[in-house]
Amino acid sequence: MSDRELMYREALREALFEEMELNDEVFIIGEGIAERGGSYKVTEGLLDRFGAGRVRDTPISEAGMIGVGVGAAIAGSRPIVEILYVDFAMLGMDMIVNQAAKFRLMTGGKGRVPFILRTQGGTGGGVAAQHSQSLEALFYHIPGLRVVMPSTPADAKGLLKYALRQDDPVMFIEHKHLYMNKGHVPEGELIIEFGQADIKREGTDVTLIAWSNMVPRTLEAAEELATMGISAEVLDPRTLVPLDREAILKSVAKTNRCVIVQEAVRRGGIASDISSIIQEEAFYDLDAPVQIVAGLNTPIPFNLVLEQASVPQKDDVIAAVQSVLHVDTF
Amino acid sequence: MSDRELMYREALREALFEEMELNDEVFIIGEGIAERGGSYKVTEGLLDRFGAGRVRDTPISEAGMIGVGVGAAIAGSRPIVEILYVDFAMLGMDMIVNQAAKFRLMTGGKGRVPFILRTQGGTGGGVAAQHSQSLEALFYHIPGLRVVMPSTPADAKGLLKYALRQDDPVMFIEHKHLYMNKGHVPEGELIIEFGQADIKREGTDVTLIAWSNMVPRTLEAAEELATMGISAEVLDPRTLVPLDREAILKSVAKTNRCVIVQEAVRRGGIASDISSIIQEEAFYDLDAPVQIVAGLNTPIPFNLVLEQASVPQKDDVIAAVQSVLHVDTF
Amino acid sequence: MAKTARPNTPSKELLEKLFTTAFRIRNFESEGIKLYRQGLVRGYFHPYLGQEGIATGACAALEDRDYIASTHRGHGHCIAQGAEVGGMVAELLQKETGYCKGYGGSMHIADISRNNLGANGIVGASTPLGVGAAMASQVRGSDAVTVAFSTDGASNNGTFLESLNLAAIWNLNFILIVENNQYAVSTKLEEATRETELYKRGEAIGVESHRIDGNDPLLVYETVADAVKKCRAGLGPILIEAVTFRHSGHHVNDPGKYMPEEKLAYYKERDPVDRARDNFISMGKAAASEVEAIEADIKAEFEAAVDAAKVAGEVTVEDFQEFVADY
Amino acid sequence: MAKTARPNTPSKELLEKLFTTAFRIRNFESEGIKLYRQGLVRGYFHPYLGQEGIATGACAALEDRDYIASTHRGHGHCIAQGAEVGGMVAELLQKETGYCKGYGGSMHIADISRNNLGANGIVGASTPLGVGAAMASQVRGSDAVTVAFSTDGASNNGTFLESLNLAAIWNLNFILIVENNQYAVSTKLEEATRETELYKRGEAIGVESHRIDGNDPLLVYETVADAVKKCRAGLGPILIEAVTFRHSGHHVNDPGKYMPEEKLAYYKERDPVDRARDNFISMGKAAASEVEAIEADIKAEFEAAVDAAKVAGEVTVEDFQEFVADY
Ligand SMILES: Cc1ncc(C[n+]2csc(CCOP(=O)(O)OP(=O)(O)O)c2C)c(N)n1
Ligand SMILES: Cc1ncc(C[n+]2csc(CCOP(=O)(O)OP(=O)(O)O)c2C)c(N)n1
Ligand SMILES: [Mg+2]
Ligand SMILES: [Mg+2]
Repeated sequence: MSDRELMYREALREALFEEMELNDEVFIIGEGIAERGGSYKVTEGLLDRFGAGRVRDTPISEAGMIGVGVGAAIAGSRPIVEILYVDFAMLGMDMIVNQAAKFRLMTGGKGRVPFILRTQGGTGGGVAAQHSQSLEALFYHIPGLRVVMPSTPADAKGLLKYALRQDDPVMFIEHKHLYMNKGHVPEGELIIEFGQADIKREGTDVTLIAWSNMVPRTLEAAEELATMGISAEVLDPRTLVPLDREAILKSVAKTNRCVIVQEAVRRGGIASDISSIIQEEAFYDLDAPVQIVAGLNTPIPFNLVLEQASVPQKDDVIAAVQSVLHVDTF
Repeated sequence: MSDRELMYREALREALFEEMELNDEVFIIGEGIAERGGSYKVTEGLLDRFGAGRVRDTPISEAGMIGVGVGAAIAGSRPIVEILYVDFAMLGMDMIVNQAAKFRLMTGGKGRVPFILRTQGGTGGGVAAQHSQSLEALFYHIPGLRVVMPSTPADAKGLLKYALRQDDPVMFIEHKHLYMNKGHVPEGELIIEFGQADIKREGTDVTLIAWSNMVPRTLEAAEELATMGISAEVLDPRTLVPLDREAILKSVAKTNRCVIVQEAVRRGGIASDISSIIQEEAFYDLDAPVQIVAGLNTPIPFNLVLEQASVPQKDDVIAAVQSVLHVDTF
Repeated sequence: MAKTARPNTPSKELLEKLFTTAFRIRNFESEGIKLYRQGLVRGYFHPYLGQEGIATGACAALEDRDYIASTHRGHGHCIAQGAEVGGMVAELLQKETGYCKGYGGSMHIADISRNNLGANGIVGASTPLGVGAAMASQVRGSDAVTVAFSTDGASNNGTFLESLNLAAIWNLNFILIVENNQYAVSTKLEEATRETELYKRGEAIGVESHRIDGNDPLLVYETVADAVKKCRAGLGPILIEAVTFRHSGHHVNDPGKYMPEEKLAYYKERDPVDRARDNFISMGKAAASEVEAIEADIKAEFEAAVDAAKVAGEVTVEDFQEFVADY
Repeated sequence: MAKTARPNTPSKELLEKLFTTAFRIRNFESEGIKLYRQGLVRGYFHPYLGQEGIATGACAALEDRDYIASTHRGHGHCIAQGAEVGGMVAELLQKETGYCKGYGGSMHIADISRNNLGANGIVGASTPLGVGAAMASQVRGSDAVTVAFSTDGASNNGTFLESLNLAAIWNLNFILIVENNQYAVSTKLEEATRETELYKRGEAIGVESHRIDGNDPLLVYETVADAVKKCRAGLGPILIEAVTFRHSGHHVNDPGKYMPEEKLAYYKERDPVDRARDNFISMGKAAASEVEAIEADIKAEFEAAVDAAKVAGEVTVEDFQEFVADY
């Protein structure tokens, strides 16, 4: 029982089933999510179980869909709007930035917006510049939003369930590469509060911070580093907002070295922000500068070789770790 | 003659007049920019001089306006789209992020997008959460865009003229507080290339990096610091993309201490990125951690006292400088 | 598609309500502008002067469970939906006792407790937000109706098409009121679109749509009441284009010189507050003394609100920092 | 508002062009799908099978100076606008010799040199981009026309309203062709909107609008030719809703089970490529041998393109890094 393995997408679906069962205010809308069950099959079966009132297909109207979700949340529902690719969230950016994120403050706290935007991002399989972006940094910079990026099936389930029980707008960003990944998901209630990083692997020589699809990749790098006698700790913040600063600073205080691995482009990414926090608050803990391994500053090209060259690979992580470990011998 | 003083808005207008005179492909559209001359009078007189073909008022259709500008640029024009508040650029975010920024790469370099989005941001006078944002970090994170934020009349003129002669999409972000500021603008041709920081004040003890409306505020702080015997260098990158990393690293190598002053909220701002660059590339030059003075992580409230408390003030800069100067005595 | 027939004789109670609301809005705006000129109100202030008939008539047709969504010109909607002038004045004066603790101001004013989704600084935002509230009602099996107040300017924005279309395919209890005051700041509607009869955009996507005189509070009431009835019977959404005109510039500091004098005179002749008063007197057989008493009460209420707001507590930076600690 | 009258007898040259283009698209898609199934093409591939009549007819009505803007289903537009199959196949195969150096792929394919603003992965984007090109032409005093190909799905997106309205107020030389294939992936148009006659949305904002059979290449040609003439005379923009149907699923890997068989059969009976061929033979008096020669040439051209692409140079990471150095 406790060895139950689920795919990431199955874990998400389970969270949706459980929460929709518990709370009639939860509903979900999106393109092709009802009859077709969604492009990644996350919403399969929901229509049959909860009916066409609470599970609805939409036209291609991202701004409208997001706006409707935000309005419904203000009116007390717990809507989930699925946007096929995070790239398309740009069409509803006004509703995210100027409405969802602002409403609570603009009403002096009297209004809340328990709205969830579920989407997926990242590179994969040559879907090119408009379907491959990692845009979490855009939401991270907007106060009032929560930014959640689970890397494992269990995290996906627990965080989605928590998202549906708290009162602020959540950008829940999945990754196209993770849906088929399997992992242990305990039976029964599983709720993961926001703001709690998870140490995916313990280590003593260097802290590797990664989220979403970079977590499995970084864990692979850590395995290989282990064979080289390097003990890497892998920390997954799981939620970027709120960010578990304490866990990060604690790990860095232990290892004195840090590499941040991010699929998004280097310039202006969340890694830069985490790096700036570490150096402001743990400057004297550091034996080497924090290194960032991130995407190239480029839109993602179609060509698969270039696509791969545009985002961090296992070897990039290993090279960065070697560099922070040897840097003080320069 | 060489002592000629212009207001920021006059300098912008002069740039527009000169470039529209020189190049028939330059045109400008926006809400109330033609007959009314624009909310900040930047476009006053353009309609009379260049006619209704090249100076057009638009309906309230931000996404459409930006899209039309991008399409016109692809077709070889040099359009300027004025968006009243940078906050409203969120309505056209898809066209900025998924079209303007991507087109050159998606066409293998065969297409270019010499599109300019002129807008203004920042706090001022209680215009509240949806009219006060500093959103440059969002554009900074999207490869393919140029991000320009002049702080003086001369920079405004020279950079806008350069923007109209290069071939990539430019987010040209003015500040509502700067339009009436006066400054020296030389007669005759004035072109400022992108990627060249300007040292607005020389100093030896600490490097202060600031842009847009934070430049005059930081200069005031520097003056006051001077009376306390502290020599602050004030560096204005002027263009955030491309960023003059060399100038920044050179200044920090000289002063060994750095404070970055940013009106935008702290989390995920450009200051974090600059900080991460400095610590990655100049770790051993630093005698103290880079400090960031930035906006609170909050939407801007209406109340004027709170508005002021939400963004960096002169005293915040002074306090930060004192802290980086004394920090190594801890 | 103008509606003209008067289905029932209106009750005196209704006529009194319409007049009271219209006058309360008129007084709030005229006096509010004075406060602005005294420097007591900052930021933007878009007066609803001249358009009072629309909010007044529409909200009178709603029940407590119904929702509204409002615009940047939102004081009138807020008042018509039952907000108290005290909380509104305090909000404009940035006080802690304001509806939004002074964090919102004119452009975001709302009494959330009265199912008002708020004024909004983004032109066009009221429509999707309102459709969202209507969707929430439908999902929870309520027959509550949502009225989104919107504008001629917003009709050229993509949100108009997207959200009204969503309301249509889902048969939501949603009423979109397009307040066509014929201008967006200084831009004439004829310059913003070829087809200035905006209700046609509803028809083109299969939505029952009407165009009415927005300066007639009773007609607005009747049209909206009818639309509410249809919505509750599952026949929503419905679009109502209410033609009107501002009595002043776009915002307090706009002299509005671009507005032709004859046109202004024409609409002032059809002043919605005067009409509400006339109706109250003629159809409601109200005595002059009744009218005077109402007006006096409303004026006193406003003055009391100002007095209270002036001495109300200031918000503090410490409270604010605590408020945003989890941002 | 369907158009039916045939104004002139079409020339053999025109009929040959229509057939050649339609067949080239058909062959490109059928053979391209095979390459996809062999694993030689990656990413998305949205076949234009069944819709060839629209791009074929429309682009035949354009001059060299005119522009087009295209969709995610863009191979047909690219071919009809004169792109060479060699550069297109190479693009799909991610080769340096591709029109976009292999950086773009199917969803961004374009021969920019032929005034094609490109295929686009964002549904709805072709309309504003196309209006922009039309605006550029107007500003520079050119009478060039821009045709934006768009979709039924995009008609429910805000860009539709905003950009067509801009084209209208500025009388741009802009033609919006809504390819109504009645589906957006598996979502039926009737589920996406109440009013499935999409041309009415153009009329509602004062734009001359037509609805025609998109499977009739000659009718498409005539309608677009007429619209082009009107545009050049200052009477633009014009909307043309061209009704059609896909012959396959939404993309290569979609079996399209949701498409009713009878409907598919109905439209296959009205196959645009067959019609172009029939017209060429019957109206153009083309001999069977002429037709065969054209088909054989087109097939050979495609095969040569595949052979060339297979041996063409690979893009290198070094070149790419240099390309993006200033990003
Ligand atoms: C999306 C957006 N664009 C521009 C503005 C700036 N703006 C504020 S009010 C206004 C005019 C609005 O006209 P209309 O929508 O007709 O409403 P009215 O002011 O006439 O009530 C404009 C352009 C805005 N607030 N939001
Ligand atoms: C803005 C946006 N939303 C969603 C998608 C995902 N998507 C790609 S094609 C498609 C269906 C498009 O249908 P339609 O617009 O009718 O064009 P068709 O595929 O029928 O040619 C969808 C939903 C997208 N590419 N862009
Ligand atoms: Mg108006
Ligand atoms: Mg379709």
